[in-house]
Formats: sequence, structure tokens, C-alpha cells
Amino acid sequence: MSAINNKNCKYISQKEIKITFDGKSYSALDGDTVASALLRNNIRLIGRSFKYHRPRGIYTCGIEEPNALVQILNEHNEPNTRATIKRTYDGINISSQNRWPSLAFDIGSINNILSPIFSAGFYYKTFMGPKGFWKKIYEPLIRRTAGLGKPPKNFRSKSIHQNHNVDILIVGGGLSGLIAARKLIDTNNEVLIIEQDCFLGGILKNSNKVKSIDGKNVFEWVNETEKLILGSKNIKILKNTLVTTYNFTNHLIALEDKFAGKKIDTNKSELTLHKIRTTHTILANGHIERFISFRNNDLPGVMLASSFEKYIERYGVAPDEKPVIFSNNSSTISLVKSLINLGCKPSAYIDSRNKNDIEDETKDYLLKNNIPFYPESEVEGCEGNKKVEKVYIRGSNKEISSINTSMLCPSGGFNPDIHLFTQSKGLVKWDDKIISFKPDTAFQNTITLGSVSGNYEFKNLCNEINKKLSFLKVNDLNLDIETNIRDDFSISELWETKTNKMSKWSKSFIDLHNDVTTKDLKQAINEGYDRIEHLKRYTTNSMGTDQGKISSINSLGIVSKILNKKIEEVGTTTYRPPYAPLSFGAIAGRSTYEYYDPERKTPIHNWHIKNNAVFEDVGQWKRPWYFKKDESESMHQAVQRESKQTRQTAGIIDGSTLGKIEIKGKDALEFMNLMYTNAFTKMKPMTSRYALMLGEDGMIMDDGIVCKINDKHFIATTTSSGAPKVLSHMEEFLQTEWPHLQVFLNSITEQFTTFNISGPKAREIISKVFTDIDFNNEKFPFMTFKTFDYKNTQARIMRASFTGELGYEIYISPKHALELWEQLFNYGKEFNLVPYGTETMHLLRAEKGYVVIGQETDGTVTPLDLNFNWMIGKKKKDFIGKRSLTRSDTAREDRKQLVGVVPIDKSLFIEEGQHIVECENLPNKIKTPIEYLGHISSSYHSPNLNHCISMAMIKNGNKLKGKKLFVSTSKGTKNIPVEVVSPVFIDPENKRLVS
Amino acid sequence: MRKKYSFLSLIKNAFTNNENWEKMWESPDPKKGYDVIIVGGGGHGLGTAYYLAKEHGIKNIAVIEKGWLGGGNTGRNTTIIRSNYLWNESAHLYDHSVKLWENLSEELNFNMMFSQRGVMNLAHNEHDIKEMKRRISANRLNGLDTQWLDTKQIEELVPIMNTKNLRYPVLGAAFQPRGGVARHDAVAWGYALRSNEMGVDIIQNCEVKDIKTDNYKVEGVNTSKGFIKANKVAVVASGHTSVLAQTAGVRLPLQSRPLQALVSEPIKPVINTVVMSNAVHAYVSQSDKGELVIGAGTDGYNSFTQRGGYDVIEETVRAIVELYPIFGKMKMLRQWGGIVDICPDASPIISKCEVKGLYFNCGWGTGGFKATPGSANVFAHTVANDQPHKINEAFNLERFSDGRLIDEHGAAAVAH
Amino acid sequence: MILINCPYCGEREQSEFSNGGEAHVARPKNPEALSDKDWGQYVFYRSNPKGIFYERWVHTHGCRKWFNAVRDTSTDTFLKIYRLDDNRPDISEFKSTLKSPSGEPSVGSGNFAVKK
Amino acid sequence: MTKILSSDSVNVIQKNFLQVLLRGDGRDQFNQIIAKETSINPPSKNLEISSDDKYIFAKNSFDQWSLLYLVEQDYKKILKIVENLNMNDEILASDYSYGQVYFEISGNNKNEFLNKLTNFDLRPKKFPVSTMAQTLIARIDCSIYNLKDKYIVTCNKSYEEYFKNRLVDINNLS
Ligand SMILES: Cc1cc2nc3c(=O)[nH]c(=O)nc-3n(C[C@H](O)[C@H](O)[C@H](O)COP(=O)(O)OP(=O)(O)OC[C@H]3O[C@@H](n4cnc5c(N)ncnc54)[C@H](O)[C@@H]3O)c2cc1C
Ligand SMILES: NC(=O)c1ccc[n+]([C@@H]2O[C@H](COP(=O)([O-])OP(=O)(O)OC[C@H]3O[C@@H](n4cnc5c(N)ncnc54)[C@H](O)[C@@H]3O)[C@@H](O)[C@H]2O)c1
Ligand SMILES: Cc1cc2nc3c(=O)[nH]c(=O)nc-3n(C[C@H](O)[C@H](O)[C@H](O)COP(=O)(O)O)c2cc1C
Ligand SMILES: [Zn+2]
Repeated sequence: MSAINNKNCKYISQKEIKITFDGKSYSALDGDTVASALLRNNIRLIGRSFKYHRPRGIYTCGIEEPNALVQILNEHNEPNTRATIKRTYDGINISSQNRWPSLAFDIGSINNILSPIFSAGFYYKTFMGPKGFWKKIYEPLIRRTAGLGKPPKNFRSKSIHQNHNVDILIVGGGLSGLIAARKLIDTNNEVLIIEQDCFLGGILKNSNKVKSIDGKNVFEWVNETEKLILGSKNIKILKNTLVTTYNFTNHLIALEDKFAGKKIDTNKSELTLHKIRTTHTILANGHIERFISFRNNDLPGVMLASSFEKYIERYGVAPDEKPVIFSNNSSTISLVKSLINLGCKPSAYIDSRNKNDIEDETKDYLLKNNIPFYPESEVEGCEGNKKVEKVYIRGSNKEISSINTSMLCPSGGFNPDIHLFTQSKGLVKWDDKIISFKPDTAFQNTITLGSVSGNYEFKNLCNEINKKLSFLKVNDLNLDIETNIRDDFSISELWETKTNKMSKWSKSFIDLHNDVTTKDLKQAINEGYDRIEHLKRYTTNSMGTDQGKISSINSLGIVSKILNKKIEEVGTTTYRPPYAPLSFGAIAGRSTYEYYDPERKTPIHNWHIKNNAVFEDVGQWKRPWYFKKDESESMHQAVQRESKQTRQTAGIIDGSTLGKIEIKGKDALEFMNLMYTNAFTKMKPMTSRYALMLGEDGMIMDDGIVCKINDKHFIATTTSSGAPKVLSHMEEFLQTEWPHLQVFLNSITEQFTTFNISGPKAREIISKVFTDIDFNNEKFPFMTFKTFDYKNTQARIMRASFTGELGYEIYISPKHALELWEQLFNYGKEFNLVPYGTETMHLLRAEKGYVVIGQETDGTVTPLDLNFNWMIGKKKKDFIGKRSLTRSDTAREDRKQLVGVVPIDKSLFIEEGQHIVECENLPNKIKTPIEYLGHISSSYHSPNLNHCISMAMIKNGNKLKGKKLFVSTSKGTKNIPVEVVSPVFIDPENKRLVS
Repeated sequence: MRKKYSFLSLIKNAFTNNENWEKMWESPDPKKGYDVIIVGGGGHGLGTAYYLAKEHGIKNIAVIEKGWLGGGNTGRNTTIIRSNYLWNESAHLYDHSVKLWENLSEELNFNMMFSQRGVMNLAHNEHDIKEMKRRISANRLNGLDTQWLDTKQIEELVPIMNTKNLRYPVLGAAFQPRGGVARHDAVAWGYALRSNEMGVDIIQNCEVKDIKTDNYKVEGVNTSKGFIKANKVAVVASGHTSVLAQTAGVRLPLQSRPLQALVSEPIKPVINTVVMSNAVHAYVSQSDKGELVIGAGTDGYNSFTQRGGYDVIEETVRAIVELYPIFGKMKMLRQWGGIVDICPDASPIISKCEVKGLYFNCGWGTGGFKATPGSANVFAHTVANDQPHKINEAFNLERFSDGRLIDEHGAAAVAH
Repeated sequence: MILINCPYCGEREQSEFSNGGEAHVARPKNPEALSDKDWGQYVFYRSNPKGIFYERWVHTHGCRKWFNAVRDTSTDTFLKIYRLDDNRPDISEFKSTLKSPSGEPSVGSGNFAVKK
Repeated sequence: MTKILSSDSVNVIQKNFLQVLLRGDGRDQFNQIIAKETSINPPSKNLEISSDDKYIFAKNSFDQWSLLYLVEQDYKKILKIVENLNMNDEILASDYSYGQVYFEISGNNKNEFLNKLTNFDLRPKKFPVSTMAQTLIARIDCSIYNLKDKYIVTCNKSYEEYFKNRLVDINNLS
């Protein structure tokens, strides 16, 4: 009736701690999991099930647990934590899930009463009307009752990543993992062993199946092995670490819980996600016991036999003194022995196997200890109020008898834990002897050892390992393993027992987590869902948080019987990562929040901050968007001020983010002629040119200024976000299409800090900084550049501007950048030189009718559409994208073309992104599509003209100049009357530019 | 409609212990020949059969599926449905679909759980904002319901979202209230059920190995169950379409890429709309069962493994954790991949080709689930009449020669 | 995450690389001479086989060099990696385990776990 | 020289080096020109480093070299070298000095430390002493030079703050 402490257990300390469950305090032992602690306190009702809200208890003692999921309140309310693996610590605060108002009395359990209606796929068959009911009534209701745990609280994980490169990874520090490791000690192989538990030993600590190894008791042997391993230089052990994912090319993911059993120190990383790249993977990750379906096999108090044994041996608590044991295989007798060792005794031992197949040792032992024995029998079902009270047994003569008990321990045999093996894309094969799937053909360098490989015989283990690792040329190891059970594994097939009581509410579960019954499987097959994948999706079988670890093979067994097929013909569903639910916080690691993406900053960045810049993200760059003069200044005011001042005197922008590419080599000219639309042949050395780059589809990809130093040496700029793309585009063609061209490319984006000073006073200011240079218009005309020495370094200055004003672009080493920038301000003070940001830059260039790639263009715009005919080297035989410009659609004359647009009523403002239409008003609700000519790509209030100016891409735009059209607004149905004009609003004669 | 489902039928069957439900569809052996063979038993293929039978009176149809119905991308997508595409052609096609979605459960008498909870596209920089405002305006003129939300409105709809304290703050969103999600498997099952009722043969576990043609005319298909004659063959095999086209000597401008998705463990409802983001690459919705359904980006290489790289999962989860700080304490339950066929202009192909009687519906890339009913509907029209419906006229193969592309990259980069 | 053996840097994770699609597609020598259709083939059409695929990669976050590879797209296994100036390996060098154009390979595919 | 972090097992110091990036065909003439201008022979094997306590000369890939000056130099001198080299049409030399930042990483745990930020295989058998590699560290492009008891890691200057933050952050957490 009550739990017993196993004082002999060496894996748990006797130190008491306090834990809280559903608001009540309990004492537990240091080292307990939530489950072992609750069992110790005789708590067996842990939660409510997913669909029917049936009372549920602890079913297993590990990662495979389908029932006992809890919420950890003091860890940001972490939901769906497996009680069976979550280690406790003093002060942990736990609550049960999916119940309201309380665990004992849960309103949701009405679902259980209605359950005959909630048959497989019932959602699909109802809730279809009346209209609107699904959205307003049914769906919210369904959503609220589903869902298990409550949402967690905001949480910023400190988990980190650790990469490993090793020769051999051993998954599982159990018996076979340790034997393999012992063989690898002091060899040349770098080895990593990963074990999910905090103790090594696997089955040696989880059961009492093995008595001794080489004459030593197993505890000693494991300790000795661990010491040997730690003493070797080539092997590392990670404990509390679960391998969850097995990717291609031997890449595995494992999660380490660094505070297992301890209160989390919030200054440290609580989890480490290990990413392991290995040459060979040794899977020694053992097996998982499976259950058997019978009536009410979900009642609290039903617990898998080997889990029960694990609680005794590993956690030092026997959950019950007198359980009933129900098995179809030879392994379960060790549980009886564990209990007897504690002075307890099972109420009955039920074995479904044929009398003759049951080992004599088992029979003798049961007889000797006077344990009621039911051979060739099975559990028909069990009953009780929120707990097991009575077990019904169908004896060998098919008669039903009953026993009173509070716990029932079924064992349906073992499944090799093939999850990771199949994740690696190895193939599995059915084995009739162990009645399960086991690994067959590996796809990667994967070796399976021990029970994961389907070898259930201890005596055979060293042999297997020696053989499978012989390719590593390591010494053989032969251990004498003495067991407490008969070593030859025997099992009879049993997936489900027949129910005698035909109540509509009695249920025999196949998936405990998702509340799928064996009846659901049958119904689904009747309805035609006879592929295992359909069954899974129609019934949600094995789709729960446990992914059917203890039950999915059972469902294949049941299905194969109904379909009269072999299990291997039924096939498995696909095993997918992760092996067990994997923390999002750990997957993200540190590369989130401020490290989500690297921030790039120019050498002037801190100056910008000091001068109240508001930044904009441009790719990874932080660029000043505008500068706030004072707190009260709005963005609009700032931009108007900056724009006005620049045209009045001068303004300066930090353009360091522009991409810069140095192009050099014998064939540089030919290369540039191929990459850009422009013709560079006739261009004079030391001049520069606005240039366009197209994709092979003829669409504009990027623009920039190309400086020609000579025919063999160019420097090109790119847009800030286009820089990597342009460089790799160039590299690609150079390496793959034209390797015969001798050209080298270097990115020099970061090697030069760039500013552009422009405005009528730009010349005066810059002349004061560079006193020995003649900036006179004739000496230094528009679109030329020069290189100068400046304080121990070189500066390149180019006459160019994006504002339409007289302008100079300065390229300087980052070493002297800030100093020069400040110099300019020193001398610019008297002219009110303003720093401006990207917004003003965009405004000023729009006044001048210059386009911005990505704003006027969207991947569907050709140079012709922008009236850039003059930029196309028509005489050139070829350049990238040229051929595409003459396709029937791209050559069309009525394509969308760039125009300027101004409101006829100058007080009105046109919004970017709105469309140009021919109608004055729009209907309130648009039912039939309204034709439009195109859209507004840029729109600003021009401080220099004092009205709104816009650019638009509209159908047949070139022919529409002077026409009155309308632009829609986001506010209402009345469109704004506009006039189509040239997109150049200021200085069409370029007087300012070339002055 | 023979098999009528309702609350009453559920109660009735409850009394007979749910043992008397009828088969949803039969699994016959293939006949010698058919008027139309549809290759691919995904939503689009089954839907095409349904509309051919229902609207065009063709009954001698087989849908041939190499695995199980809906086991392709139909069974592995993040189920986002919306129609707020930029270009008119796309907007019309996808909205045709959304309108069909709105009545599909009732029409098929099978609940698709189409949940119009709204779809939100977040803007994280000035460029996003400009692109979205343009799209909203274009959508409006096309009669769609996309609207702009500012950060405050976003926070009201999705209180768990972190809009400010992140690398690329949330600056606004385009929101389509009529968008939403649906139960993906049910779409395949519903169409299968009703087309089978009208006489369509549904043949599973039968792989089409090649398409037999003679002098640019289709003759039938060779399958793992033998040769089957057909007057017309309509290929809707998603990731495998170009492989099959090749067997008929037809080249398609498609590349097959892995696209991954993942689900979390289930929790009580926390997010009631669908949220997508391009710059901070991730899409999330919460299913009726409680899991967060999260979509990742495509892997950068061709592959038919239905797998994809772990780094893509990491990218996605980084974004999710940043956007929704509570998810830092949640766990990934399962990740998987599909094979999507991507067209150079990110728009589909619904077209005939140079082989008479051979039709393709493909290139849906990362976003064809939403189009299922609409695409099936116009494809059925194309197959039945040997010429396109007005709505799919532009989605032809010639556009890759004449340049009349429907470039949805801007609007469709988040194409789910 | 697959591992790629860059001919210049050695084995690195795929995330350091970018894929450049089908290999050995030469840019037409004289684009002007091509019909719209043929030009469209060059710009937009690439092979997309299930199974053996000749493709290009570039080591974007390493040496920035392009190289070619032969990969089985049904299992993501690299069958050969070679430099741009190496000859195109003959298809007969490689064995495909695909049974049919859209079938699954016998081992390593995304779709089968049980040995048939 | 700035100390970024130091613990029992890892030390990171930021250094001020000067650097020239060279492109060319690597043939005899190239080697001679380089040797003449810099008085150092460029290494000929891919990824190989030749170095002493004053410089590192590494071959990054088959047509690309990095020359790092480890001790204080007159910047003018470097610029002059670059200028002279660029007189040759078949060589591209770019001054990389102040556009890059340099970190010296040493200590027993340097591999484990760096492997928190990169999956690059730092084991001596895969990354031998006196070789270099270009790879991703903390999501950004870096070059890493293996000088026996220490690594020199360099990245673009615009990432300086981000990269330092990541180094410090990961050190604080582990
Ligand atoms: C992870 C992921 C997320 C996605 N998210 C979304 C989203 O949120 N919203 C959205 O709208 N779209 C989304 N998509 C895209 C969407 O899933 C697809 O575009 C859509 O489902 C395609 O449907 P289909 O019927 O054409 O293809 P499928 O469902 O793939 O059907 C094709 C069928 O053809 C079969 N087949 C192939 N070869 C043969 C052969 N030789 N013989 C016989 N049969 C064959 C296949 O087995 C398959 O069943 C997503 C896709 C993926 C992979
Ligand atoms: N006769 C019987 O009844 C019977 C039945 C089954 C097994 N056996 C025998 O028991 C022995 C079992 O030894 P074994 O080494 O195969 O199994 P084991 O149980 O001793 O070790 C498996 C270890 O792997 C760990 N593990 C599992 N999955 C993991 C993961 N994803 N990440 C990290 N660690 C993980 C487990 O915690 C465990 O420590 C074998 O000799 C077998 O023959 C006997
Ligand atoms: C919208 C959606 C929700 C899903 N929810 C779950 C789930 O709750 N549990 C689960 O195990 N799998 C879930 N899956 C994933 C499927 O189990 C499966 O992985 C996916 O359909 C791909 O098939 P495959 O893994 O068999 O290749 C979901 C898939 C989709 C598309
Ligand atoms: Zn490389």
C-alpha cells in the first residue's frame, strides 16, 4: 500500500530536502526526481490526460514517460516537464497540469463521460455549421480544453553551445557503452561518452539483473571503469546529457542539464547544447520497455515493471510493497527479486507465456517465495477510483478472477531504442525472437552495441562488442558477467488483452499521452485509414510529447493483427528528431536577442551617438537615420532641417557602409564591361561613372560608382546591403565563366571610411581641410577623383554627389576617419555644416530624381524602365543581362516606367506605396478589382519646393507626362488628383551639380 | 453525398460502439485506362479529381499516389492560408482559393477546421514597411482585406510578442484577417472521400515510373502496378514533378528543395493569430491541439531527402525565442522536412505543355497549401477544356521565354 | 548539417557554403543569336534530378572559391568533389540506388525506416 | 594592446597589427616581386603560414595571401609597399590594416573556448600549427592563424564591438 525506502541504494543520498507539489510541502531525498519524490510520499495521481482528462499517475521511470508531466512554477513556469527525469532540489515548486479547478476534481473530466462521441476523428465530422460557429464557439472551446501545460513566463535563457570534433562518440554510458570505452582507453582515438543520467552504468544501476562482473559487484565495477576512463587522456565523459538528434554526416546534438538536482544559478548558463561531429558513432543507448493494452491500463498505479525495478535500484524507493506483476517475457523476474530483497512480496505474478516456455528458475523462485503465480494468464483489466484497486485476471482456463492491489506492473517486452539509429537514416528489420525492430543496415558510420542492437544476452555482449569494434584494431575484452536472471531472453507476443466488460466507457489505451484507445485504431482502419501514417494522423497515435516510446510498436502489433499483415509490412512511422523534447532556449543559445544578428558599426558610430543620431538598420549596419537637434525635434522636423541646410550651405553623411570592391588585373576592363551595363572602354583614367549591374534576367540588381584608375585597375562601390551579393556575383562569373580573364577582386569596404559632403559651401569647407589641393571646378571637375597624402595616410576624394549639389566623397583609412570628420566640422561650423542621415539622403536624391535600388526597383525593373538607356553600352557585344532586355515582354514600350508625380493641390501629401488610378473615388468596399497603373515608389515633402514630390512606376509612364491622374490614400475613398511630371524636381540642368 | 457526417451521426455511432463507421474511400486495383490520370495524391491532386468530377462531368478518373494520400507536402506544411500577394494575377488566384476555403467544410461535409484567425506579416525595417504598405494598397484595389497594424495593435493581438527589445524591432505589420490555418490532412481526406463517392479511383502505393508519350501526345503512365492508359495525364506531384516531366521529355524550370517545420509541446492557447516574419525569419501559429507550429526557411540546395539541415532549425528557433520570450522555456517536440518545388519567379505553373494531353500543376514552392482548392479548381478547368481558366492564364510556361514573370519574391519570400 | 570537403580548406559544415545549382551549364557564347526560348532555357531552366546531380558550391564563409560536386540528391551523399579545372567525372563512375525516377533509395532516404 | 578577458585557461588580448592582402598567381615572378618589396618569401602551400615574431605571412587560398606585421611599423611604409606592389598589373595588394581587428587568444582551454563560438575543428590533426583558416566564429567571417601556443583571430572592424562582446559573454557564462 505504501512506498518503502531502499536504504541500500547507493545512488541517492539520505539527505532530506523539501519540495512543493500543488501547494503542499513534502520531504524528498537529495537526488530524487520529481517522480521518485512523489512516489516516496505515496502520491500517485499526478495529472490529467490530454483529451478525456482522466486521472493519471507515473507510468515509467525515465524519458519515455507519457503521463507524469508537471509544471515547474519556480522555473518560469516551465510546462510539460517529465516528472520522471526532472531532478528535485530543496525548494522546487511543482504543480500538476491540465486540470481545473483541482487535480482531484477536474471539470474537464466530463470529456470522459462524453468520450463515446469523441471517437477517432470526431472533429472532422461535426462542428461544420452554422456559419461562424466554428470561429466563435467551437474552436475556442476545443483549444481551451486541449493543450496540457500553462504557458511559461518570459525567460531569457543563458544556455550556451559547445562544439566537439571527435573520432568516436559513444551514446550511452550503460553496460555496453562502458565496455566499449574500456577497450578504447589510451588508444589514439578521441572519444566522447554521453550519458543522460548523472551516474554511469545503465542497466547495472537501473536493475538488479546483473550480479557481478569479473567477480566484482556491479557498483564497484562501474566505479573502477569510470576511474580508468577519467585517467585516460583520450576519453571524455558528459553526464546529465541527452543525445536528441542524429543528423547527416555524423553530426549529433546533445543537451546537458548543468543544474540537474540543483537550484539554477541565474548568472550561469543552465543548459549546454553540445554539437558533436564525429567519425564513428557508437550507439549503446539501450532499450525501452513497452506496455500492454488492457482495460483501464491508464489508471494511476499502473507502472511498467522495469521502471518499478528502477525506482527500487536507482532511486531507492519501492513505490509499493505488494504490486501485481504482469509479463510476457523472461526479464520481469528480477523485479520480484528486488522486492524480495527489500522484504516485500508481489501479490501475484502473471505470465502470459506458455507454461513450458517459462523458465524453471522463475517457477522455482516464485514457488519458493510463495508468490501467487498465474502462468498462461493475462490481465483482463483493472478498476478503481482514480487509482488501481482491483486487477482482473484471465486465467489459463479463460476464467476471470480478481485480486485487490494498489499497483500493477506490466511488461510487454523491450524495444531496442532505435530512435537515434533511424534518425541517422539506418534501416531496421523485424526480429521474431525479440519481437521487435532492431537495427539492420547503417547509413552512416554507425555501430550499435548491446540491447539497442537487439542483443539481450549479457553473456554474448563482450563477444558482440569485440566483433563490431574489431575494425578499430583495439584489444579484445572478455568479461565474466554473472546475472540474476536466465540470460536467454524469451518472450511471447502480446499487444492487447481481450476485454470482458463491454462498457462504452471502458478504455484500453494504445497512446496514453494523446488518449488514443485500441478501439480508435480499429475504427480508423474500418474507415479506410489503413496506412500506418494515416492511422497516426487520424487518431493522433504516437504524436504526443513521448512520441509513443512505450507504445508505438504495440500499435503496429495491433494493426497488423487487424489487417492480417506482418508487422514489417505495416511498417513504422518515421522517427524524427528530437529524441525527446528539446529546449528552444538551448537551441537558440546565445545567438539571439542582441546577438541575433551581428551589428556592424562605422568608425564614426560613437560620434553619431553623441550627436543624437537615431539609427536605422540597413542589413547588419547601424546607420544614422536622422539627427535629433534636441529632444523635442520630431523626425519630420529634423529631416526638413537637414535637407534644407544641405541645399543652403552644406551637409555631410557617413557613407562608410557602402560596399567597395577593388578590381585589378590585365583583363579588368573587359571584365567590367561584362559585369556592368556601362561602357568603360572610352572612360578616362581617374574619372568615375554611375554604373548599373543587372541579373542575367535583365533586371536591375545593384548600382554604384565605378572609379577607373586605369584600364587594369578599378574601384567600384555598391549599395550598403548589396555589397556581399555584388562581390560574390563578380567572383562567380570570374571563377566559373571567365577563368581565362586575369582579374583579382578584393573587398575594401572596411578599409575605407567614406563621407560625402555636399552643398554650395562644400568646396569652401573641404578646401580648408585639404589646404594643398586645388578644388577648383576645372582642376577637379565632376566625376573625377584624386588621391592625396593626408597625415601619414592616403585619402581618395571624388567629385560625386547623391544630393544633386556640388559634392565630394572622401575615402580615408579608418585610422584617421574620426579625426578628419571632426576637422570638417571644425571648419564647417561657420557654414552651419549639418550631419544628415539616410532619410535626408533619400529625400534629397528624390528631389533630384535619382533612384534607390530596392525602392524604385523591386527585381522586376529594367534600366529601360528607369529611362537609363544612356547607361547601356549598346555597342558592347555582351554584358550580363543584355539578352534579356530584348525579350518580348521586356522590350514592350508600355511597361511600367519611372515618372514624377505631384499633387495638384500642393497642400496634399501622397503616401508611398499607394497606387495610381484613373478614378477620382474608390468604392467603400471594393468588390471587383480596380485597375491601377502603378504605384508610388518614393514620396517626400520637399522643404526646398515646399510641397510633396513623388516618384512612381506606372504603365506607359513616359507617355503620360502632363496627364492628370489620381493616387489612392490609406485613409479613405477619395483619391488625390495628381499631375505626372518628370522625376527631376530640382536643378534639371545640373547647374548645382557641376558648379 | 452518401456519407453524411454530423453531431447526430457521431451520437448514433457512439451507441454502436463506433464499430459501424463506413469506409471513407475504397482502395481498388487500377483499371486498364482512364480519361484522366492524376499523378499525385496530395491536396491539389485529389482536389483536381474532385472538381473534374463535380464541375466538368468527367468521372473516369484515377488519382495515383506513390505512398499514402496526403503524405507529401500536404501532410507536412504549416498550413498558413492567405491571399495578400502583390501582383494582380497572384492575388486573384489565391483569393479564389480563400473564397473556396470559406465554404469547403460544408461543401465536402468534412471539417477542415479552416480557422480565419488572421495572418500577420511583421515589418522589421524601413524597407519592409515600404514593401508592405505597397502591398496593402495593391491588395485593397484587388478587393482584399489586408490592413496595416502599428506596434500597439500588434501587441494587443499578440501580447506575448517582444516588439522592442530585439535586434530588429517590430515596426508594424500587414494583417489579413481572412487568412488563417486549416487542418492539413483533412483536406486530402475530404477531397478523397467526396471524389471517391463520385467514382474517382484512388490508388495508393502505386508509383508512376514514367509518362508514356507518342509523337508529343500522351498515352498513359507506367506504374509499379503496370501500364495504365490515359487520354490525359495531369501531374501534381509537388517536389517530384520535374522528375516525372523529364520522363515525358518535358523540362520544367523547377528546383526541389528541403523545407522544414517543427512543432513544440502542446500548451494552453497563447497565440491566436498566425505571425510571420521575414527579417527575423520565422512563422508561428498554435494548433487547436496546443502545439506551436513553426515554419523554417528552405535549405539552400536541391534535395529529395525530406530532411534538411539542423542549422536551419537553429535559425528559426533563434528568431522564435527572440520574438516570443516565453518560448525560451518551451521545447521542440518534432522537426521534419518536405520537398518543395521552386520556380524562378516564386509563382506556380498551372499549364499545358508541348505534349498534348499532359498538364502540370507545380512550382508552388513554399506556399501552395493555401491555394489547394483554388488551384485544383482552375487546374480541373484547364485539364477538362484543354485551355486555362482566366485565373491561371498567366501561370503558363511561356513566361520563362517571353519574360512575363510574376515575380512574387518580394511578397512571397515568406510564402507560407 | 552535411559536411562538405572544400578542395581548398578541407571539411567544413554546409552552412559555410552556398550552393550554385547545376554545374557545367556554360553561358552561351553569343546570347544575341539565341531565340527567346533558348535564352529562357539558359536563364531559368536547370536540371533537377533525384539521384546523381552535378552541382556547384562556393565556400562563401571560407576561401570564397567555387568548386563542383557530384551529389546524390536522394540521400545528400557527396559522391565526388572536384575543382572547376578538373574534368567532369563520368556518370558511370557513380552508382545510383534509386529504383525509379521518383523512387526512394534503398538506404538513407527520408522516407523508409524498415528494410524491405 | 588591450586585454579583453583573462581567466585560468583563456586569455584574449586585442592587438594593433598592420596587414596587407595580396592577390596574384603565386608563380615565380609573383614571388620575386613580393620578396623584393617585403623582404619575405610568400608561402607556397595552401593554408601555410611562414612567420617569426615580427610577421605572419599566410597563404589563404590558392591565389590569396595575407601579410600581417606584428610589431609597430610606420604605416606609411605599409602604404608604400602596397603602392609599389600595385605597380604590377598582375598583383592586387590592398591595405587591410585599420579595417581589421586582431585578437590573440591563448591559454590551455583556447580550443574548448573557441568551440563555443565555432564548429571549426581545431584539433591539431585537422588544424596544424603554422596554418591558417577562414571560417565563421560567432556568426561572422574570421581568419584564424595557428601560432603554436596561441591563435591570432581577425575580423572586419565593423564587427569589433559585437565580437568582443561575444567573447566576453561566453567567457562569463562558462
Ligand atoms: C514544411 C513546409 C511548410 C509549408 N508551409 C506552408 C504554408 O504554411 N502555407 C502554404 O500555403 N503552403 C505551405 N507549404 C507548401 C505546401 O505544402 C505545398 O505547396 C502544397 O501542399 C503542395 O500540395 P500538392 O498537393 O501539390 O503536393 P503534395 O501534397 O506534395 O502531393 C504530391 C504527391 O505526389 C506524390 N508523388 C510524387 N511522385 C509520384 C509518383 N512518381 N507517382 C505517384 N505519386 C507521386 C507524392 O507522394 C505526394 O503525395 C509548406 C511546405 C512545407 C514542406
Ligand atoms: N535478458 C534480459 O532481460 C535483457 C533485456 C534487455 C537487455 N539486456 C541486456 O542488458 C544490457 C544492456 O546494456 P546496454 O548498454 O545496451 O544498455 P544500458 O541500459 O545499460 O545503457 C544504456 C544507457 O544509455 C543511456 N542513454 C539512452 N539514451 C540516451 C541518449 N539519447 N542520450 C544519452 N544517453 C542515453 C541510458 O541512460 C543508459 O545509461 C545488454 O547486455 C543486454 O544484452 C538483457
Ligand atoms: C500542422 C502540423 C502539426 C503537427 N503536429 C504534430 C504533433 O502534435 N505531434 C507530432 O508528433 N507531430 C506533429 N506533426 C508532424 C508529423 O508527425 C510529421 O512529422 C509530419 O507530418 C511529416 O511527416 P513524417 O515525419 O512522417 O515525414 C505535425 C505536422 C503538421 C504539418
Ligand atoms: Zn574553402
